[in-house]
Amino acid sequence: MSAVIVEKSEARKIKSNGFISKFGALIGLIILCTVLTILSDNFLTVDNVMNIARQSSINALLAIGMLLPILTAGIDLSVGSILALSIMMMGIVSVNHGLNPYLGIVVCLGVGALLGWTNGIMLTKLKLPHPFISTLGTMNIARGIALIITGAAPIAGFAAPIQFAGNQFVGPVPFSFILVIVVYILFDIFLNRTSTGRYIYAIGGNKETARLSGINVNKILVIVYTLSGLMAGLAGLVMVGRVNSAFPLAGMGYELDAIAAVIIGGASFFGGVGTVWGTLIGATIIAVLRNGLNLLNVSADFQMAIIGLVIVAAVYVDVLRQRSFKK
Amino acid sequence: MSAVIVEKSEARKIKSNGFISKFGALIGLIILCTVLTILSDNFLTVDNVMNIARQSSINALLAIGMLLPILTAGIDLSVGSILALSIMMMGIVSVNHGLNPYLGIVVCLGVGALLGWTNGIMLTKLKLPHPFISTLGTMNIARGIALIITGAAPIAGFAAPIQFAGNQFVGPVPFSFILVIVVYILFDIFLNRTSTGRYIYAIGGNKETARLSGINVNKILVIVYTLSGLMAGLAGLVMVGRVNSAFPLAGMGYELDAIAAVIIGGASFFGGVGTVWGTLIGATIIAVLRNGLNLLNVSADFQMAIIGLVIVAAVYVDVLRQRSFKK
Amino acid sequence: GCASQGGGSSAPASSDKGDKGGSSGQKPKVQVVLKTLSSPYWKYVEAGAKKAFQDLNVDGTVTGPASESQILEQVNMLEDALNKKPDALVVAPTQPSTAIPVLKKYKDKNIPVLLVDTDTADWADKTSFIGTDNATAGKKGGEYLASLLKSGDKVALIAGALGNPATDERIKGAKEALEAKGMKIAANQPADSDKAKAMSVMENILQNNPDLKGVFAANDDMALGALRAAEAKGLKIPILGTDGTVESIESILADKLGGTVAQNPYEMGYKGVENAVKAIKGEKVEKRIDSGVEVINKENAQKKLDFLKSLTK
Amino acid sequence: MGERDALLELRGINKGFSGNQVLKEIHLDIRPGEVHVLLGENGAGKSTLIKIMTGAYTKDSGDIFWESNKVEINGPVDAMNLGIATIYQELNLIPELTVYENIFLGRELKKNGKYSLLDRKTMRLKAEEYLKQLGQDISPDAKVSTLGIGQQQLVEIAKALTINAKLIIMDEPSSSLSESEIEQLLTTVMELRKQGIAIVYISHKLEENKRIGDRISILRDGRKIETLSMAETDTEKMIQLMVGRSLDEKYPKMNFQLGEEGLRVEGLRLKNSSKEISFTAYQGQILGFSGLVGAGRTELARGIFGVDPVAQGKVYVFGKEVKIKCPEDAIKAGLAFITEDRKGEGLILDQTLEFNITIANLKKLKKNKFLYKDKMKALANDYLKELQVRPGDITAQARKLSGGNQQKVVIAKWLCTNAKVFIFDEPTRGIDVGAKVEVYRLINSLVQDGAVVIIISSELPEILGICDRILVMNEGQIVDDMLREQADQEKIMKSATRGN
Ligand SMILES: Nc1ncnc2c1ncn2[C@@H]1O[C@H](COP(=O)(O)OP(=O)(O)OP(=O)(O)O)[C@@H](O)[C@H]1O
Ligand SMILES: Nc1ncnc2c1ncn2[C@@H]1O[C@H](COP(=O)(O)OP(=O)(O)OP(=O)(O)O)[C@@H](O)[C@H]1O
Ligand SMILES: [Mg+2]
Ligand SMILES: [Mg+2]
Repeated sequence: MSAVIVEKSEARKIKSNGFISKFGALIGLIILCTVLTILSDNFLTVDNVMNIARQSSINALLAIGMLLPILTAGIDLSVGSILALSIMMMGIVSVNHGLNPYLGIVVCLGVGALLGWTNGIMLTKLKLPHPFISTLGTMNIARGIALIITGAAPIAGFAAPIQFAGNQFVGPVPFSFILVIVVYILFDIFLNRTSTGRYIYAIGGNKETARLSGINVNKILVIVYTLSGLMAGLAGLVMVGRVNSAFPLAGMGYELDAIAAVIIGGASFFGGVGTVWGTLIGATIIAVLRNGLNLLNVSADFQMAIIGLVIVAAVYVDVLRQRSFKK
Repeated sequence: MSAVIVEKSEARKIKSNGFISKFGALIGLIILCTVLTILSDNFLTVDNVMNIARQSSINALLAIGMLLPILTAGIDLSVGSILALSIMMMGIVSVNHGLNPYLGIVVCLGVGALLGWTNGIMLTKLKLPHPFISTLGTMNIARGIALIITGAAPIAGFAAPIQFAGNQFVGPVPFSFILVIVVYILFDIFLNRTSTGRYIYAIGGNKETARLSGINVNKILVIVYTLSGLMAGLAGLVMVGRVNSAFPLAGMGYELDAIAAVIIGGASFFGGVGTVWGTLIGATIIAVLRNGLNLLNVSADFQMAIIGLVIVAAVYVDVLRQRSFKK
Repeated sequence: GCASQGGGSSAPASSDKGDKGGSSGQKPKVQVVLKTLSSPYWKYVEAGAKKAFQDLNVDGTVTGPASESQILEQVNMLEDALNKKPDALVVAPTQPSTAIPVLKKYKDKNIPVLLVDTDTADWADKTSFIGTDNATAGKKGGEYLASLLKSGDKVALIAGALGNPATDERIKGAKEALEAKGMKIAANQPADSDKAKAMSVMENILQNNPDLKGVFAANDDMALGALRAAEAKGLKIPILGTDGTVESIESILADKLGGTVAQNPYEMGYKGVENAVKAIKGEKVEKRIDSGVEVINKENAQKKLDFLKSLTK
Repeated sequence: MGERDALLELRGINKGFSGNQVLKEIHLDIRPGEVHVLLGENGAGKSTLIKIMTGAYTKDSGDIFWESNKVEINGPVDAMNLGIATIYQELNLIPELTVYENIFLGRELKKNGKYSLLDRKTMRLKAEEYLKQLGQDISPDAKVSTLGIGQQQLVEIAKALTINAKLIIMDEPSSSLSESEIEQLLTTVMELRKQGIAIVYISHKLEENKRIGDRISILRDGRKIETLSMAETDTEKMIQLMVGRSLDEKYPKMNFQLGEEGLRVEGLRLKNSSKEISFTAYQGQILGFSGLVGAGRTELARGIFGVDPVAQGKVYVFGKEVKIKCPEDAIKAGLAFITEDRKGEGLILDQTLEFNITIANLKKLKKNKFLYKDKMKALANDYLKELQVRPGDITAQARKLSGGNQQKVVIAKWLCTNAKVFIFDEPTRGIDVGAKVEVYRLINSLVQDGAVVIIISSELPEILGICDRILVMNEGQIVDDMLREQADQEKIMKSATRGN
């Protein structure tokens, strides 16, 4: 038989019932916000909340893309590099060659999706044993190309339409935040109300059962990695808007933050478990934490240590909550 | 029952029979070496082979530690940071406070093991859902502390006994290489010829079955992460010997190289599959690659892209080999 | 170690004051954002800034991301700092172009912005730039290395992580200077500013070029790693670093490292804050202040070392 | 109640899962050297009860006595230390380890003393010995992942034999074995009993229970109804006590009108095999596949359904040739395949029943391109009712159902695809007698509605009871083809073992 039994941790088993468990990390987030509001006068201000909304947007977009591979029991290590190559290509097209900015946006998203698609193809057609390998490869290759094509130089001076997503405000609300919400709603619909979405959960739950139920597993996996790449491109677009420049080291190490957001949000590495809104909460926790530590003037070394502690604590709160919930 | 069936990719199923499949990546390594021998006169010289042996040693030690968590379907992201904190503590004890160098070595290994033990405890006692979280926490915490305790300053001037492991030669052979071989042999015996070793495989294969068979899963997991931390400490000792200084950013990003070595060496993220010697080959592939690119004076930007390609290629060769082997 | 983290001499934030001029009796509030605080070089900048806080009675803070690769993190820090309503900003932008949008926001709120260490080429609204550019530092290093060798000698360059503007600029400057003096660049390899990696890279370079005559590395850590590899081969050639850290100067004094290019990080920090205070008070500040760059070798090393050690006392 | 000489005695055991009371005040005593049968419908609580004895679960309340001493069993180790060995209903083997490693898992033999190296040689030899005892020559060095389900079950049994147990608990050990292996198993059980070892035996096969049981305890809805000596019970009574009513007939056979050719397989050869297979299944004629474990029936079905690669051969569905390269093609062609391994290939354990039931049929459950949730819920509810799945809650997690109820969910999943050709591989494995009848009725109504039904079963009475035509397989080939009227147990067994 080609199936193998893998146990899932206690915590996972309990998950999955009802509303509360869907918003596992929410309690952690609320505690965190309460503490920061007490510690800093500047935390709970409109300005600062909007700051957080903007700052979380890039990671939130990467994380929602990352949720899909993780739901299928995979991973995508290449999102940071895909982001970089996407924006460098956009820079070349729309700044260096001065072509239409909308074409630039298409290139940015297109390159992201294309690289993601390549990840999917490597996994399913080359049959590499785990997406860790294919996406680790892409991570290096895409970053290398991003460096090569511009000689490691940054590109600045993007046209307004390109900057829009990352730079515009609608009233006091940053457009990037609205974009994140729209994207999350779309993903929620996609994952819960379409057959492809269900297939993603099914593959993560049990690939063999999924295949025997007539699901074209390879096709779905390619879609999954393509979407993850597309989201990396979109995150890149937002980033370019924010800083009005594209640089080849952009997004370095972002995959870890994205994965952390997904896992803090309650998804499981073993696949099949995880929600869109949990992921958003995970991304928000990370952004709030960073912002709060900056406001409190915590130095970088202490920030590191504290971030580590809070990541563990946030998840632990969730574990405790579920345990009491179970009783 | 809390067991869940997870399908394993084709490649995995086939693996596992006989001698050949144990040395999956070996063919990739041979191809790589052949190509480099043709391209560079300096590649296949005693000096250079010894160079590679030395240069691979740090990653080889981290990788053999990393093999254990991966065998249990876990991961250890904290090894790079553990390495840093271990050597900074050793520096403080034996350089800043001028205490006995052997005490310094004990501290280095002890801190590594202790941090690894903490990872294990967080996973099993706090019941965090996946080691990704606990070790991501430790990764940040340990790095933060390493920076804090010395104000980001490096420590130099270690005594000879501390430098021995990383700096000494036995004839033309670097001692660190001998150390690696000894450690690998010990791990081979440990994993294959002791019950604890077999339990590690069993837990990775099916945690619930392991539990029902009377295996103390939590105890074994704590051992696994403690050993991984201990190896990080040992790798740190070798590093200090090599560069005669301890610096708080040491080992940054090394976890990815270690994981890559384990996976290139044929282990599975789903646990239960992977060998000691495969891991050594994986670590060697990475070292040979880096060395070869230096010898060929490949420019920095191309290095990244090529490393990515070779990682994919090395694993793909393995997939192809197994496919033909199956026929 | 250096003076520790946190507020340094500054008292806990002196709370809301409406005016931005700093002309009320309140202490002026100066925010310093560096590329990172996790390396000795930036610790010196921090030390300089903190000394200035003390001397000039400033309510100041120094922050920076955990590493120089966290570019967007620095932008976030600048945004967050804006919410704390400082009277002036002193910043060392890691990737200058990315910082401009947020620096413009400071300008919009009439907060003077002073750049240290790294200049923004295409943003004219800065109050001042204090430092030397990295290309110049690299050039000086290259020229000094060339002066120790003769035309046609083989030299190697060890770069930081590709795409890091600071180390890239240094290598570029050094390369130009070395080539101008007729040196042959035998290798140009990256070692990610990591000592252990630099050692491996140097071992491999020596494998190909046993007749190497000199090395320039984009920072001191990499120079020390390369030195270690050369020593293991019994090779005694001039190896130059950049930054002027205590470890490297001690190595110079021990007759090991050939030299290092020091950019006066302490001065940058001090002058950055000093001029920020001037700007807050409405005094005239020069657009460009050269904090100087010097090559440290055996002759001037002791003096420099004494100075650096005095900082950390 | 319990006698003084009881080996294991349970008093007032209660157990619930998040509010759902599964065991209610259970009293039970097991005597040394007896075979004690536990019987009950799917979900009655048998597996839960034995898991409390083995330490896999902890009880909510009640007392456990071992040789008249009160004991606490807090984990599998406690049970093992007492001398309790267990064969769980769901296989508990590590696929990546070898047979002998699995057999000795958790109590490896060592060279000298607790901290020394493993004595692999002795373990290998002993493993071989135990397997021989079960009439098997499985190599002790084979990886478990390369064994079929039946062989894995035997390894599991061998594993229990290695413990020097006073009590061996067997939860449906025979459900994935065929007649001859079951014979071996029963012989082994008798042998153990002779040695004074007590056995708790769970099976839905009543004749088997009757043959080996000394006493029988019947559970219904988490309560123990009665404990009787086997001598005073017959199968009728067992059913009566278990279901609360008597069953009119165990095999509700209907006579159908022979219809069109439905599925025709011509010269099908699997990769890695040299044998070609051809057969035809018709409407109105239930086609049964019999044979020993490993005869190749499952492999054939997998080949037809596109699960495993096929080297050559043609498949026709209602006269039209179809190219099937993957299960997706098969489903499009109107096939359904109810697999034998429900956990590995049938269910997604962490998902809800609704999810599992609808997953193979989502394309037809859409309204304006989006999933039609109301219809999905209604559909799932209908099937749960029809198949009497307990709990009948579509939001329950599949993992939490009893084995037999899980099997019903898998069947529901395929019923809902509206396929024209159904291949059932061991469809009633682990299903209680009452529910079996429901499954047979369902199959009957499928046939009546014009579907083609193929049943692979290792249970001869089942094959004989509901199939109209029987094909017997042996070593990857069809060796016999008989109509129901001509078939009997002996004839089938003879063909199945020919050449063995
Ligand atoms: N882990 C669990 N969580 C929640 N409910 C459970 C769990 N395990 C079992 N149950 C419930 O307990 C009841 C009894 O299940 P059990 O497995 O003991 O039945 P069984 O008598 O062995 O049935 P079968 O003959 O189908 O194996 C079922 O209703 C089942 O849904
Ligand atoms: N995954 C596998 N890997 C290797 N061999 C297998 C595998 N599955 C089955 N086999 C072998 O293939 C042969 C045919 O097995 P198959 O499962 O088709 O038989 P079956 O008649 O359906 O019996 P069963 O009752 O065991 O399902 C057997 O010898 C079996 O051991
Ligand atoms: Mg049961
Ligand atoms: Mg079968």
